[in-house]
Amino acid sequence: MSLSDEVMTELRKDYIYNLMVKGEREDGRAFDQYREITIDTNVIERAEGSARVQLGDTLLVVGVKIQPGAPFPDTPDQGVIITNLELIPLASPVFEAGPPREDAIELARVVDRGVRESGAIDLSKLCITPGEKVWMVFIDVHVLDDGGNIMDAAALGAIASLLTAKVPAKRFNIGEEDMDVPMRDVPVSITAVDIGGTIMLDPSLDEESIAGTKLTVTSNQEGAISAMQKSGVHPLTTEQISYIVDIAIDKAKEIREKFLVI
Amino acid sequence: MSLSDEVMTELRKDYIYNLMVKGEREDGRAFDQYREITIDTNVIERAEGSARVQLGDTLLVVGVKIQPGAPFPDTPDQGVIITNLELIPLASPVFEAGPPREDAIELARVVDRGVRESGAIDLSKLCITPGEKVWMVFIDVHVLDDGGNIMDAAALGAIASLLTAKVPAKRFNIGEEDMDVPMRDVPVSITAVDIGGTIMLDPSLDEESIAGTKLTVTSNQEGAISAMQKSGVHPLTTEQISYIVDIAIDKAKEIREKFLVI
Amino acid sequence: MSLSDEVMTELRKDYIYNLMVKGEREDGRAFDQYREITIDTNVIERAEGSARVQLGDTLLVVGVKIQPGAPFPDTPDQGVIITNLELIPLASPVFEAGPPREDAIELARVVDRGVRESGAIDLSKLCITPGEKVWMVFIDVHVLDDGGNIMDAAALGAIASLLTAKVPAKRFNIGEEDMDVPMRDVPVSITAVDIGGTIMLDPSLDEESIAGTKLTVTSNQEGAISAMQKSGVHPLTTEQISYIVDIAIDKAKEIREKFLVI
Amino acid sequence: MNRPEKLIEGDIRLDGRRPDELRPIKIKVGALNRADGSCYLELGGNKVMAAVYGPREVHPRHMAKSTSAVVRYRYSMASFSVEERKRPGPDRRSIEVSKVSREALEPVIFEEYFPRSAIDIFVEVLQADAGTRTAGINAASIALADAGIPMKSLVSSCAVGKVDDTLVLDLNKDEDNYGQADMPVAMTPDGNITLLQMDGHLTRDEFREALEMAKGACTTIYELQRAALVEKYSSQMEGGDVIE
Amino acid sequence: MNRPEKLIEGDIRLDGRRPDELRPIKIKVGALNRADGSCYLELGGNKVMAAVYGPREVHPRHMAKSTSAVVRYRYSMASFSVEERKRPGPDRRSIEVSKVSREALEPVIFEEYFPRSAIDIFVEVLQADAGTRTAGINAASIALADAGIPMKSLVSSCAVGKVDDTLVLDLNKDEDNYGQADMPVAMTPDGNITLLQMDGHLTRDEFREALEMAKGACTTIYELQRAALVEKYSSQMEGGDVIE
Amino acid sequence: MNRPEKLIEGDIRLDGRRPDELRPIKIKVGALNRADGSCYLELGGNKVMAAVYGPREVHPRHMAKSTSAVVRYRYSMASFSVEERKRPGPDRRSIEVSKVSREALEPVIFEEYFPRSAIDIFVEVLQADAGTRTAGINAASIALADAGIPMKSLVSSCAVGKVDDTLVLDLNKDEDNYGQADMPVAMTPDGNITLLQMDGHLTRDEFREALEMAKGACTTIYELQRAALVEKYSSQMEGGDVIE
Repeated sequence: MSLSDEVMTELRKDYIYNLMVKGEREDGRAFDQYREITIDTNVIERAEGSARVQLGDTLLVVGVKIQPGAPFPDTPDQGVIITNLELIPLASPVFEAGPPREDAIELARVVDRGVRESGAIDLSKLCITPGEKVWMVFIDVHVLDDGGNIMDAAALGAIASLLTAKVPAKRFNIGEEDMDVPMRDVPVSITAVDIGGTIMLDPSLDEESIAGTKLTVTSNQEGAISAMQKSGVHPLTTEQISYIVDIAIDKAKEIREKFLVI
Repeated sequence: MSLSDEVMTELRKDYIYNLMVKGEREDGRAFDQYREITIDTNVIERAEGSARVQLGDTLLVVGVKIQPGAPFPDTPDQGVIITNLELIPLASPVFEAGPPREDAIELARVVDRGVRESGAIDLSKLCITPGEKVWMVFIDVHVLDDGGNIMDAAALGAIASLLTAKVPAKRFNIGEEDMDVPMRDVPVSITAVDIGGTIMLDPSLDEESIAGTKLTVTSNQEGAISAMQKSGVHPLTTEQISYIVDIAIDKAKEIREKFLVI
Repeated sequence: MSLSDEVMTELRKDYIYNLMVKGEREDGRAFDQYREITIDTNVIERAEGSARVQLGDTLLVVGVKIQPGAPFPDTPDQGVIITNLELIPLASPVFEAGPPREDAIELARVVDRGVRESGAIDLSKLCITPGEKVWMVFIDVHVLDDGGNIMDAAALGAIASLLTAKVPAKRFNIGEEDMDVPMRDVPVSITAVDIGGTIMLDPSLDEESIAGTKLTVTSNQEGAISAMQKSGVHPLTTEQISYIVDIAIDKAKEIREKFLVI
Repeated sequence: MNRPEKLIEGDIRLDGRRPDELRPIKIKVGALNRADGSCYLELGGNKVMAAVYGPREVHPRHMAKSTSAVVRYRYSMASFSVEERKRPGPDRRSIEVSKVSREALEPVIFEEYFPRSAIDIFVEVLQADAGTRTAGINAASIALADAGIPMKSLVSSCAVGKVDDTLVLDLNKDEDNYGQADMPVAMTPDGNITLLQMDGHLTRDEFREALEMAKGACTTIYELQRAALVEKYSSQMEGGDVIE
Repeated sequence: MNRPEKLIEGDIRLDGRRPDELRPIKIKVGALNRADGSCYLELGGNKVMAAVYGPREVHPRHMAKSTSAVVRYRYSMASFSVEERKRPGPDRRSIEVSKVSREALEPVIFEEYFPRSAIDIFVEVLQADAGTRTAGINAASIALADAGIPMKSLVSSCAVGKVDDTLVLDLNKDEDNYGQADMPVAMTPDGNITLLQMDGHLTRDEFREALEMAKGACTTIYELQRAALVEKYSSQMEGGDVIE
Repeated sequence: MNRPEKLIEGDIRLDGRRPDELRPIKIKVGALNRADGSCYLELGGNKVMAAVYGPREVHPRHMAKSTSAVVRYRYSMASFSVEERKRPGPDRRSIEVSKVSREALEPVIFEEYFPRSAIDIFVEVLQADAGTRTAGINAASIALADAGIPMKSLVSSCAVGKVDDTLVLDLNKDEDNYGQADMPVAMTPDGNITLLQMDGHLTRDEFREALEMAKGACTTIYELQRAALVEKYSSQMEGGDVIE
């Protein structure tokens, strides 16, 4: 980063901070308001399920591939979920080529836990031959444009892809007909940041860069928490966490009903 | 490279360029003339086939190993060809240790396509049990001395090794007797460079280093083209390409008849 | 290393050298005397065998894991030994994270050869189904504190772990009862260094750092040599080697009887 | 799918095209916010995204050149872009495609304007249907222009192939799998060839004819590339969605 | 082992603990010679060794920060620490655990005192029994103090979980495998949360109660950490053996 | 091949040699053009090529030493050099062989003459038949001389082994596979041991005898090495082909 870049960044941070003090955000949103969301499904023909998610300036594509494979030894009668997310250098000047780093790995694992721990997929229905062959569900998140809050966009894309994905039983001669992925819940992840003591949902790129900490709360249809992840070096108080949990569950419901009706 | 090395290189380039303008090459060859070629086969006892190729100052050894393995899913009744080429640091001060880089990968893939696309090996005859077991032909190119035009030397070594290689059926208890590799064509690669608008075949190391572009044309016994690869950043005109294709096919015939009579 | 560190190191080396000239060592030991040894076995419940070894300031834990796997093609009726040793950065300021480097690989391989070449384990008794399934014995050496002579501590830990390890036949449904690892010898490694022409056993960290060469001699119960390894750039004379071999065999006997009685 | 009996019947290919017909092309210039230049391009069933960053600092430093920019090209296929899931990360094929694609574009970039700088080109294949490298070069060429990188001209790219003994433009997946030859070409508007690869079986005469067909197709593609850029920069339209 | 019918029976857990009871904790400060600070800690069946090096020079250099120290944390499991042998080297789980553990400790370290320096924290899990990351953070916090790194306070860490619809402290392996939720927490003595993760199923109310339980447990652990440090530095006792 | 009933019969080994007999050795000095020094060497069925580059600049820079050259040795086996194809790239065995081989040669190199420089030694095994490391050291020693690297002396290397309770020189593949001990040794002409490894079973007395045998063999090899160098530099003959 050149010196002028650094100066720009500092000015930008001050600007956002000063807005916050006045109760405002750079794009005019309320603190608990999400940017515009667009979800298009079945955008990749080669994938068994796919979704293109635009969340403000953030753009990503999620592709779900499903194929037979061996179960894990400790769950011989359950399908397998494998989630990958790469922060490829096409999507941001700060992303680098090479194997995923800790940020990408954390994002992938939180998306994965959101799907897995909510029991969104009935994995027992993805067993083909117990102990030998099960369906493996690969969720690949391809970030194309980092405009902030990749986390929530990725989680939205994952669940939207799964809701429309087909298990390709025919192609693998494992059944007469392709079936839907056996879904039984629709978890939604909501991410908040703390900027100078103020909690904001769905951080933009600039907000994310000045926030010391993010908290992601994934909740399910009945309003229970399936997964949480604090990320970043600033501590949070019990009160802040409680507050975020409350609005996250409400906001998840709102988004679920608006975008993820099956 | 030290400063004096750089100066030497520049002087050398000027020298070659000035010779070219006078219609000459540093080693006195005609523009379409190859350096001396020596091919010795069966030089490595442990390999199923092998060849030592000396092309001017370039020296390499190709070893062919053949062993049973699984076919590719989309060609269940065909043998498998796998070609490797490493530019090991023993062979040149500019080669580095580590996994193959793009130059080595490109060379390996062009050698591979020359063999594969010419249909030189009848892969259907290398099937042992359809869908389960086929013969895997590993072609490993070991460059020992880089004197320029590794490409053509490697292709020569690959085909010479294959022509004398035996499928080790007995050792693997797969047949009563070892058989020849089922060859049905003898592709030959010819590489040309463009130096200041003049086309030269079989570039020496110095010629290669000042040429902006190489074009490799692999042709088969009947004089048809099996593979082509332009390599390098300088464009070529349609006329140049047409000219190279013509002389490459003729030159391939000449070399095939002289060195690769079965 | 800062300048003052370097100066300290130099002073330290001089100190040790001057002591040696007077026939002394920094910790008051005789040249052929080992530091205090403590071996505790079965310290890791999850491992099939384990040992914690303290050799002077050096601390390491060896864990033995045993599980079924495929035999090597050339020894279809023999169990498999796989030895790993990592010099993790927790154990010393000079160790780095990442895949094992040559020092760690050499240590692991010398530990491995000590066990293997002495025939300490009767590998034929670790065959389950010839050509298909055998017991694989993983010996993992985890160095926690590098106080010098990791080599001998690791070898001690490996053999102590093996002597108390159980083959987990029940857990893998391969037999009615867990059995001991079929041991038939107790090799012990003794390492000597040459400092200014004087041979010292069991080098401390400082001694190791100024010694040009180490020689490790592993000998078995009957006093025969099973493995040797010279490590380091200084040559040794025939006489030095002969002398080390003699005292190593005697010292091994002493340590074996004191610490490794079955 | 098994090999169809005929790939071309009465001058009409399986997907309804004539031998010298390209697949439909859709171009969106400036599809991304973060990149300095970008282009989303569909070529039949291929969906590719190209992004350009630069000129910018070179990391790692030792890769910098003192008299010109270093141009880097990373071609990559999404794991879900093909029928059988692809393992993430570069393989030997993508390394070769990246190399020849970079060499296809370098001749038109004024690299000497930006010593000690990097110009990074990234091409992601989101959906593959034969022809991804040519689609990628076409998109990357536009993304370079969109990033304001000084260029002598655009580069246009297209493959010619042979199926059922007939030369055809712009092979689709089945034609690629079951055809007799595939020859990707890239060129400048004035006819300089910057990429040429071939595998399969072509006689000398077929080769010459194929090269002429490629030239014609590249001219067509060039016009589409130019039009897309003109549209973007004249009207500053608010474009449709990417990856529809 | 198959799932036990009941994980908790009449307010008593399978290992005899009450729901709000921690497993036994054993701490040895300064367990290693080479490290600048170290701590060996047992939490039930978990055996972890933490070592701290620093402040020291940063390698590779380009990772250094000009206005503060760079803190690094490497959590690693010995291959023999678990039932099924683990392949050596970092996996995705250990990379994530390293990241959140580092972030759990950074808030209390005066990083700005040591610009251009590195503070390296290494945690090796020698035996695992659920709760290795919390055991590691507790040990690392002590090792930092033992190394003399200036800190605002210690950090204490504990997990709360749900088994058989009951909230319980500090899950053991069976409770982790067959339970309904696991929530590791780390905090400072004044109640600031520096690590929070959760997976499973918790209602809002359960979550609030769980957080309170974690707070209480962290206070208990803090006292044990403090006592161990005081003991070491007041008496300079010659401690018992590590990994007994 | 199964184990032969006897590896030695009436003082004659399976390949016709007496116990103290080396396999035939063929040496070609200066076998390569690009390298600063090189040597192709055959030892029975072993075919190895050694090349030396240097003194030259060190890459990466941080490996340079301020008061002496850094010597590097890369021993590598061609994938076709053995019966079962070897995967390309270094494995643990080749890393260890590289280390001990480097240490076998460093004592004779005047490293202090070339601070901040690298001397790179590369040994490629083209065909393996037991004894590749000793063949490699013998070839590398000559290649160093051919490169004009100042050396105190050459280094010569040979293995001694035990088969059928008899000590034998220079084991071949079968003797290595089915023998009782293998002990590679390298030494200077004045009898300083620069490499010593052993595995198998040797009594103290056998070991002493084996070391004496190795000394004798190394003297023989030294004479061959010297003769090859003298021949090259006295007559500048045009040598025969490599890898015949």
